[in-house]
Formats: sequence, structure tokens, C-alpha cells
Amino acid sequence: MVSSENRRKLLDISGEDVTSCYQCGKCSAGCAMAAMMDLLPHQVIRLVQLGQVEEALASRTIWLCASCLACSARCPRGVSLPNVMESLRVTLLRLGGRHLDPVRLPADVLENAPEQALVAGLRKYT
Amino acid sequence: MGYSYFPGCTLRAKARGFESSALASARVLGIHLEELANWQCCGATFPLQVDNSFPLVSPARTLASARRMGERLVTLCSACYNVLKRTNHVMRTDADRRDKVNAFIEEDYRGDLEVVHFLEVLRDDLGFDALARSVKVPLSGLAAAPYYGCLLLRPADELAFDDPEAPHILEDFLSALGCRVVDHPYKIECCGSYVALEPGELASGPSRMVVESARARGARVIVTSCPLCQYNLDVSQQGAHGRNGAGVPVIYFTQLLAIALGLPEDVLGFEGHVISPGPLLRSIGAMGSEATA
Amino acid sequence: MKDLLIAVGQEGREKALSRFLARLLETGAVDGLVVPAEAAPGVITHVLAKDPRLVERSARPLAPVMPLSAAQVVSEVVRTRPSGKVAAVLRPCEGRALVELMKLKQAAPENVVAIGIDCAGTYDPVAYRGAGGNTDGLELREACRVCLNPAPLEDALPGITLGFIGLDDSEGIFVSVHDRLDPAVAAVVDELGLASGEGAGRKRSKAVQALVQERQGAYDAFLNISGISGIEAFARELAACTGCHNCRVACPVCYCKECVFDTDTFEYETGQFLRKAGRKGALKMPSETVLYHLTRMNHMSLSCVGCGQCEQACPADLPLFRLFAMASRRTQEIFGYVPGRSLAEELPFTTFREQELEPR
Amino acid sequence: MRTGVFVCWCGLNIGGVVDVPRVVQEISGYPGVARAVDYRYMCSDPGQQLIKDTIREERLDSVVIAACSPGMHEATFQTVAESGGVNPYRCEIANIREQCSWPHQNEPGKATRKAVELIRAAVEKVRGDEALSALSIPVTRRALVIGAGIAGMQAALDIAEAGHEVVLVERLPHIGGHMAQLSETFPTLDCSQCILTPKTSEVGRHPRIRLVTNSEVESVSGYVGNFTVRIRRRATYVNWDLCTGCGLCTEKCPSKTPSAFERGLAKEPAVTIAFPQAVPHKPVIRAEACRHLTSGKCGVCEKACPVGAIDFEQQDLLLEEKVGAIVVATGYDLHPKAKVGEYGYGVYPDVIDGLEFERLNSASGPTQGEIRRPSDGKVPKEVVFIQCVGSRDQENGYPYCSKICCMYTAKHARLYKHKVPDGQPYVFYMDIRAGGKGYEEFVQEATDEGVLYLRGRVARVFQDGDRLVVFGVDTLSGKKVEIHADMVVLATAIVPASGAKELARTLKLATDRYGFFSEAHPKLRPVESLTRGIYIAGCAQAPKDIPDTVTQAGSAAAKVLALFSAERLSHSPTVAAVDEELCSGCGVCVEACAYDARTLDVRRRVAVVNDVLCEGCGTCAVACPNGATRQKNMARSQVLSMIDAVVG
Repeated sequence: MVSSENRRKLLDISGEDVTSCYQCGKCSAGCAMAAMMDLLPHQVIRLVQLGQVEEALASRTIWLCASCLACSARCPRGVSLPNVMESLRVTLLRLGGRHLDPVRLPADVLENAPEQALVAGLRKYT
Repeated sequence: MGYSYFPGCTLRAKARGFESSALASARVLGIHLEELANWQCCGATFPLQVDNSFPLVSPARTLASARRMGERLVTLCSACYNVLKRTNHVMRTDADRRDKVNAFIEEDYRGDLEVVHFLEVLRDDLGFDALARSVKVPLSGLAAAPYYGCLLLRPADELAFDDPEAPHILEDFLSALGCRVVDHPYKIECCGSYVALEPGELASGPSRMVVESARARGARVIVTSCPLCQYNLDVSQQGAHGRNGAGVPVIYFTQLLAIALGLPEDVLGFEGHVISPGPLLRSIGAMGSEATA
Repeated sequence: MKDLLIAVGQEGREKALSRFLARLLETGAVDGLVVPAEAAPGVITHVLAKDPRLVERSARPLAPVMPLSAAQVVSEVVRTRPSGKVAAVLRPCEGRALVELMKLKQAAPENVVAIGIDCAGTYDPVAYRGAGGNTDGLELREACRVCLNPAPLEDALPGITLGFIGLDDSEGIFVSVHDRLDPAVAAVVDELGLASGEGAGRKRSKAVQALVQERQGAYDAFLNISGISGIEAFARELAACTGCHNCRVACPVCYCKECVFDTDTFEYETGQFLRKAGRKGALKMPSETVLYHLTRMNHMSLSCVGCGQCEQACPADLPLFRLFAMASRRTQEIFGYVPGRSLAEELPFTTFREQELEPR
Repeated sequence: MRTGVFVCWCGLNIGGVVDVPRVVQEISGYPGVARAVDYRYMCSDPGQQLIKDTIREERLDSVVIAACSPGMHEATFQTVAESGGVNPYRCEIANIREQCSWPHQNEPGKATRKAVELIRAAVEKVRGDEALSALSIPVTRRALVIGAGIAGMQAALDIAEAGHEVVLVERLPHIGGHMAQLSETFPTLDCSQCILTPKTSEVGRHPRIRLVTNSEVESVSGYVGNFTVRIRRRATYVNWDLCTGCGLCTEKCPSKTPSAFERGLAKEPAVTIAFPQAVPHKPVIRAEACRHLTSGKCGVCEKACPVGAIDFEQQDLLLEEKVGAIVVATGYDLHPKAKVGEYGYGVYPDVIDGLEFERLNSASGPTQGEIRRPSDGKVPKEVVFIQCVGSRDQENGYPYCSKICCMYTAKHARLYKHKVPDGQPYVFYMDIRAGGKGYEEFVQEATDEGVLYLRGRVARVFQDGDRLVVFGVDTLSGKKVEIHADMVVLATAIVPASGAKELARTLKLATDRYGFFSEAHPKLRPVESLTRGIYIAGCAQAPKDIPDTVTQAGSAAAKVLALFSAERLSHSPTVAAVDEELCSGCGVCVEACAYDARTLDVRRRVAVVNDVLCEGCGTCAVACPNGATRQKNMARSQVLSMIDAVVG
């Protein structure tokens, strides 16, 4: 179902009005993580435009976005996609869930990963 | 040249060599880095939600206390640089969020601090020419690939660090040390960042692309300023190239700097690498044979 | 700039000055000299002098009254293109007003040798005359008490500055010669073989600074206590206006040949008067007095040098200096404009800059 | 004083909000109003007749029309008033539509009151209006055309053919503009030079066209019908009167540097004729590249020239021309290379722009028309074309569409396919905009011929060995696309020609935020500038293709010819005037005037108005402190009574 209310909720979190996106795909074209994504970044934005947020929330893409900003740096319409991805993650996380359970992280990761990775990851995933 | 200095968590733990090599080099170069008292973690990632300013509190507190010490704050870690500089931008330009955060930390900080990366200090205050003159052990012949990743470059309008599509500060730095710079297209592509925590080595794909792009162009070492990039690029080489095999070591720019300045090897801190830099550096005579690797 | 010193002997400062001024006429370096002179005890008037002996005898360059701004006098003499060179002794406010008039093409700069002179303040001319030229017991005019420009702005016009603030007679009179001073006049100064005035100059600058600092507080307090705000308060302050337009006549920068308020624009038909009266129930007569002052403020506040001549001329004792000071401080601040600072500085309302109204 | 008031309903535009009958009733009793009437459409023929009849019946001496904006119908009603017997300058408009019914449509009561007040003010104004007659000014029937691309040439030819002289100024040494650089043109694929050269040679030999190349307009003064133009003809260092165009000098010249005409893809001698068909077919010496002019050595050309035409001492020449009308046809440039970092434009030799591709395609170009890539001369087998580079990109370029790229990219891809049948062209596009006669069919044929269209933008291009890696996307399939190409062609944005901003300042013309010249009205006056007598044609106004450019150029010429059709022009008499008795000669009005219509008479010490330059804007009257300047039919007394009428 197309819903403008869903779109506005995300706008409050992200500060990004995705209506200006004209689906040129430049974000997806330059996304380093695109190969692993089930939906390309521009498709996630399209779903948000349509307010079909459920589908976006169910996508792996939002957890694969590494906030590298390559997309927003080149976006001709000035859309900060990473903010939108974060708003989708946060929508789920604020419901009380978490995407990643710290205690179930593999031992070698816990042992070897830099603190920066753990802090950043837990910030984004829990 | 005096600055206040923010180390960040990782440099006090997994990336000790990054800091020890930097501090030792700074001393030799006459750059005085005064560590902030009572600093706290910057949060490692800049919050992208505008309806929640809480994650800005910690970096803002750091900035406010740094402002009391002087006008410029130096970071080494790309992530700290990114988070502190972006937070500073918010405090400078977004009155609403500034007031909110200030109310919480009981400060009246207005973003009038300059957050600089150690590379910028070397370039702008010391000068790469002067740096080149300080080199004791020229690294001539070492084919080094710079790797910027994301956090130093984007968003370009806030960080204003270098040309976001064609940066060259690391290249200039490496040239000053006498390296042969290996240009490669993936130097500005993302390594996968915190997606490293996701099960299934999802981040290793992008990292492998980066390493491959450098290796294929003849790089024998990849140079970074981000502990997470270092980790991702290094770990992605597990298996395929094998420990001490044909892999490309990934090291911090300050480690190369310390070597070039002829500093003792105990400041390098090359522990815990998947691809050890030791054999390579020994092979070019940049490190003595007894050094720990 | 060249800094020199005129020695003051037994005859006192004013005579030493007069002799210096007479010298300019004597050598023919200038064709005339505008200077205050004493016509009768307590009666000071400007003269355009040709005879150096008269200058030596009765010039009063330090006269503590300003019946008329010298800017107006000079403008009247040198309005047209060069056909003679006139030196003029100018108080700081007079010099600044003259610069504004020059911008408005009411005085030809090439005709004038400006002789700026420090100002110790002036008294009400009527009171001064009443006291027979004795200033004991008289109070300086309000405009002078809060004046922030007791010393001439030396860069405004290429002339000579004569200074004595902070210097006593034994120290002499400080002379600053502008680099682009008319060569004939500069030669006269050279011939006098004056001593270097650097030390005295420094002492005077400090004294001027201290004086300005002291007055700044008085000036701010003066504007703050007035508390006039809004059109009603404004109209109340002006209620006693008789529409004599003396303020306009006395204002050194009000330059129109004929004021719009003297034209038929405001010659209403009886019916118009009655309609206006009908709207409010009664019409204050003479009418449009508030509009008159607002219009003058609109035209002149950017160039207002704060000399207070308007208030001095007002038979109804309206606080005109205060009202103009309040308005002009605001408008001049907006454009970062200082009237009389430099001939090169354009009048703000003849120029347009995109960001000129943005807060600075 | 007998004023008639005519209140228009404008259908529901006014009548739907304002209570028109009530307005008529209230205004009827106002002093001086002889009669007030309303009508549904006052601008219609019956409405106009109503005005004329009423003027006669009521013996009116002035009229007030309460209707729409004077910008819309003032001229209409002035004509009506005049034909009814009232001086047209005693006809005033009360704008009760744009200034009343439209903005206050939710407050009909207040709107009605305001309408009455506006009409009262207009009645007060008309009371003070003098009966004026239009000023008459002479016309110099000679035109200046700036820029000799296809737009400027077309305009010049049309004007000259109609019998008037034209001065055609071109910055480059030759005429023809960008069209001379093109290989083929869409949608017919005919050779650009073949259709261009008849025009260039006609311009070159036309008896009424004075061609001034290698020149720029330095200053313009005057006004419609009477412009004085100063033109700087830069030194060519070749005496064209002696030169036969034999080309010996260019053959012998040892100094070769990149050619601007070839977009840097080939080198040319310092003394050069840009291309074989150039008109005038005379060489120029490019001073910055010439060894003799830079170092005093060489001078080979001077020795080679059989007629002694080389003249190293030649100086710039200043020409002065009197013209009555000006056509601005300065054309376009392409988006600067430095600004597209992610595509390596300006860094990688095989990333080129559309005009460079045209040169590669051109028979007279650096590869004699064979598609060979710049880096190594190999024939590229995979070519990626990227549209909208800098266009439709508000963040990193320009928000507008450059209009011609869809078409020329399709043309490029097809020409490439024709010449390299086993090659593969790819086109990254966002939308295909092919509105135009035969355009859509042309694009469809491209796909039929094997051009692969991918719907999406490209994020990055980088060099990998001798190939270029293109990171793109196909949003239709939702797939990220990576293409390893031999050459990349960018359809870069069209931007105003360099120097257009300076020319706009010289001509005192408005430009839009991108620097394109502004037209007087985007729909109804698309070739006129806001300055009377100055017209705009071609890409100087906005990106457009050749047919549109030629059409607009013809239209500009028609406007010039209409202007030239009269002996004299009329100019509104509602200009400023100076009361010399009151004027203090302060010169404030001179500074305030935006039209250079005022000067100071130094001798008499009064300000003077040049009537025909005065646009009647009133700024001077406001700036004048004592009302020595007044605006005819907008006297201070009029304004004050208008204010009284509104507040009273």
C-alpha cells in the first residue's frame, strides 16, 4: 500500500525528504556493498517514496549500508541516503530489537577486531 | 607547533602501534601533541539521525574541553577525525542542536575549534618538503598504495580534507618519505566498515577488491589511517594469500613515517597483523633483521 | 603626514595661530581665508579675510561659539569650479560637514585648503554674547559635551591640522601637514622652519583618545536616557514645533536650494486641510511638522555630523540634536558609514551593494 | 474634471471576489467622478466600445480603468481612451486583480473595500495627470549582431536580405560557431559542414553584412534606435587585405600547439586557419603560441609569405559603429572539465566530451573521420556514452536539462555503430527527451541498430590498464552494471559562452542564475530582452538545437525589421523632469539612475534628463531631496493625494 505517512515518519528521523529523488541510480552505481544487497539503494529509496516501508525494513540492504557516503557525495538531488538507511535501521531498533547480539559474535572477531569496529557496529546494529 | 591531541579508544588498544609510531615521530619533528585530559570515546561513527542528538554529547564534550586547551585539536584515527569534525560542524552551524547538546553537557561551546588530522599537520604546518628533509631512512623503492577509505574524505563539504574523487595528500606524504606511490582506483572505495561484524564475512568482498586493486598494480604495502580499514583489508587476505604468503601488508601511515625517520623499532608495534609487514620491510632494508614482526 | 610644532609665546595660543594664518594670506599661497572673528565683545562671526593684518588683529580661530557652521560659509564661497583658493579654519564637525557637502557637489574640493583645528567645545552664542564674551559660569552645549570627535579627521581633506588637546602653551601647537597639501601652502609651512612635533603629536593623540573614551560613556548614557521610541513619542517630542524651519537653515548638510517644504507640494487647498482635520478630529497647525522632521532625518541622517546646530537654532528648544543623534547612529551603523571620514567614501544612498542591509 | 471609472469583472477573476456593483456605487459619488460603470470583460470589443461611448456621452476628460495589471492591458486602454478623445496619458489603471482579488480571494469584504480605495487613488492620480504626447526618436536602420554562429548568421542574413546593413561581430577569427565543429546533424544525419557552408559563404560575401571577426564588443551606449558600439578587433598579425589565404605560412610555421577548434585532439601551427571551409579564409597568428611574438625569434612565416602580409607590429583596432538594434547570439560552451572528478574527465585521455567526439567523427578532423581513441589511436570496440553530465544535477552541476544531449548522444552512438559495425555502444540515460519532428524515430532507430540503452547514471569511471572501468546501474533491471570500455563519451552540460556575463554587463542585460540571457517574457516575448532594441537568439538564451536556434534567430530578425519599419520611434512621455530653479546640482540622481539617463550640467550646476534613455522608473525622483526632480504624471502632490485617498 502506498503511504505518505510512513514516508513522513522516516523524514522525522532522517531529516531527508526522499521525494526529490528521481531514481537515476547513481547511488547504486557507486555502492561498494551493492553486490551483497537484495535491494539496491535507489530501490530502497523508491520504496520509501511509496511509503512501502515494510519491504524496505525487511531488506538486508539497510544492514549492509556501511555509511560510507559515496552515494550522497555524488547524488545529483542532494539526498543523503545513509541518513535514510539509518532511519530504517533505527525504526526497527527503536522497537526494542537488535540486529546483532554481541555475545554471539565469533571469538576471533571479539579478539581481533579493533575497538572502533565494535563500538561502531554496536551503535548501528543494537 | 603545539596542539591538543585526541587519541581515541582503538589507539589505546588494538592499534597501539599507530599511536606510538605517531607520537615518537611527532617528537622528532618538533610537533607537540598535548593529550586531552579526561577524553572519552567519540562514538566511532557519526550519528545520522537528526531527531536524536544524544550521540553528539560525547564528541561535543571532547570538543568543548579541547577548546579550553587551545584552538586546534589533532586526531590520528580517521573515524575520530570524521566524528569530531562533523560534530564540530553541527555545533558551529545548527543552533537548535547546539543548544540542546550544550544544555546537556552544561557548556556553551559554539564550534570554534579546528579539528585537524595529523596528516594535515604534516602537510600544512610542517610541510612535506620539510618532512622529506627529515627522512633518515628513505623508503626508495617501496611500492606503497595509499588507501583513504571514506572517513577522511566524505562528506567533502564538511571535512574539506582533500579532493573527494582524486585525493592526493597520502600520495604526497608517501612521496616525501621516498616511496614509489602506487595509484589505484579503489583507494576511495569503502572497505565495508562495521559490516565486518555481520556474520558471513560480508565486508570482505569490498575489502578484497581494494587489496586486489592495489596488489594488481604492484603495491607491496597498503597505507591507511583508519584502524577499521586496516583490520578489514588485512583480514580479507586470510586464507587466499595465507599468513606470510603473497599478501600485501596493511600499515598505518605513521608506522612508515617512524621507519623513515629512523626511529627505533619498538615504536612500530607491528603485532597482530594477518599479513606481517616485517618480512617486507626487512627485505628492503628498512627494518633490522632482529625486529619483532 | 609631517608633524611639526608652532611655538606659543607670551601672546598666547590664539594669537600664535592667527599669525600663522595671516602668513598664508601674506605669501599669497591662498586667495582668502575663512575664519571666525570678533565683531564686538562677545559677538563672533565668520569672515572671508583678504587682509593678513586684519587676521592678525581680530581673527578668533579658537572662538568658543559656533553661530553658523563654517561648512555652510565655505560652501557658499567655493561652490563653483576653481577661480580662487580659499583656506578655511574648520572645527572637526565643520570639516566633516564640508566633506559631506563636497560629496553633494556643494563645494569644490580643489578650491579649499582645509585647516582643521582641535575643538574645546562651544557655548550657546546668545549666552556668550550676553556675558560679553566671558565664559565663566557658562556650560558647554550638550552636543559638545558628548562630542566624540574633538579632533579633526586628518585624512578627510588634504590640508593642515592644528592641535592642542593635551598640550599646554609651553609645549606649543601641534601641526600635522597632509602629504597632498597644496604645494604653495606646504612651501609656506616649510619656510617657517618649524620644529618636529612628533613628541607633542603622540602626547596629543593620547589625550584625544582619553577624552573620547571619557565621552563615549556620556554619549551612550545620553542616548539611553532619552528613551524616545516609536512615532507617538517622536511626535510628542516635536509637538512644540512652530514650523519655522530654522533647524534646516542652521543644518550644515541640508543643502537644497529650496526645500520641498517650501514648495507647492505642501500648499494644500482648504478642502484638503479640512479633510485631514476631519480624519483626526483636529489638525495640528502648522501641519506636517512631524513629516518635515522625518523627511529631514530621512535625507540627512546619514550625513549628520552631530554638530547640534539644529538644536541651537530652535526657538522652541526641541531636542533635535538628541533625535538626530539617535537616528543617525542607527543609519550610519547599518552602512558602516562615517560622515566626513573620506571624500572617496560614497554616500550610501547613491550606491547599492547586495548585502548592505544584512546584519553585520 | 470629469473622470469616468470603468470597473471590469474579468469574469470571475475579479467579480468572483470583489463586489463589483457595490464598488461602482461607492465610487460614483467620489469627487470628480462623472460616471462609473462595470462590465464583464472590459478588454473585449464591446467593453472597449462602452468606454468610448461613455467618454462621448459624459464628455469625459480622463478615465480610470479598474481591471488587471497595467502590464497586461495599459496599452489597450490607452488606445481606447485616445480613440474616444481622451489623452492616453490621462488614462490610469487601478489594478484590482493582481493587487486585490487574487491575493485576497478569501476575504471578499476587505477585497471590495480595497478595490474602492485603489480606484480612489487612481482617480486622485488622474486628477493630476497632464495631457502628454509621446516622445519621438529617430532610428538608425542598421543592426549589430554579436556572435556569428548559426544563430547570429541567420539573424544577420535575414536582416541584410530585407535591405538593412548589419555589423556582425565574432570573437573567433572565423564564423560558423560550434556548428562548424559538428560532423553530422540529427535527425537526418546530413553533414554539418555541407549545410553550414552555404550560410557562411553567403554571410562572407553579402554586400550588406560587415563581418568583423577576431573581435569583441567593448562598450555600448545609447538607446533603442540609437546605439553607439565600440568594437575591439584584436590584432591578427596578418594583413588580411594583402593575404590571399594561400596557407604557405601555416605550412611553414614550426610552432605547433593544441588546437581549440579540434578541442585539443590535434595540434595546429601558431599561424593558422582553423578549418578548410573557414570564412574568412585568412590566417591569424595566435600570439601566445607564436615564437616570434613570445621570444622575438623565428619569423619563418614572414619569410614564407609571398605577398608580405605578415605584420608582427599589428595593433588592436577600435571600431565605432552606430546601430539601431542589437541581436545577442553568443552561443554556448560545455561544462568545464575540472568539475566532473568522478568520471576522470580531463584526467583520462579516453574520457571525452560530445564536441570532441564530433571532431573524431569529422572528415576534416584529427582522425579524418575514423573513430580512433585519443590515447593510442586504437579503434574502440566498446564505447560508453553518458548523458546528463552536469545537467539535471543541482548538487554538482546545473539543475536544468541541456536539451540536445539525448539527440546528439543517439546520433553519436549510431554514427559510431555505422563506422565500427562490430563495436558496441552503450548509452546511460535518465529519460530520453526526443520531442521534435523525427526525433523519437531517430532514437528508436538507434536501438534497432544495436545501441544498448541502460537506464541509470554512472557513479564512477576509472582507468584500468588500457581500458576504462565504468560503474553504472540499470535501474530497469535493478542491477549494478560494470562495463570495461575503450572510450567514454560524456554529454556534458551546455553552459553560457565564456564572457557572456561580461557582455551582459556591457549591454546592461539581465541574465538568469546560470548566466543565460533573460528574455522579456518566457512565453510571449521569448526573443526580446528587457532593454528595448536588444534581442536574443540561440543558446545565449537557453540550450537549444539547430532548428530551434534558426527559428529564434529568424524571429529576432523579424523584431529588428519591425523596429526598422518606422522612420521614428515613439517613447513614453512619462519620464523624469528637472525643475532647474530647485535643483542644487548635487548629482545624487545621476548616481541613482540605472539607465544612464541623467547627467550633471557642470556649468549651470543642474541635473539634466535624457528623455529617451529615461525609463520612467522614478528612482531619481525619490533620491532627489527637494523634489527638483519630478516624474511626469507622478508628481509628489499626486502621490500624496493618492495616499490621502487610500487612508482617508
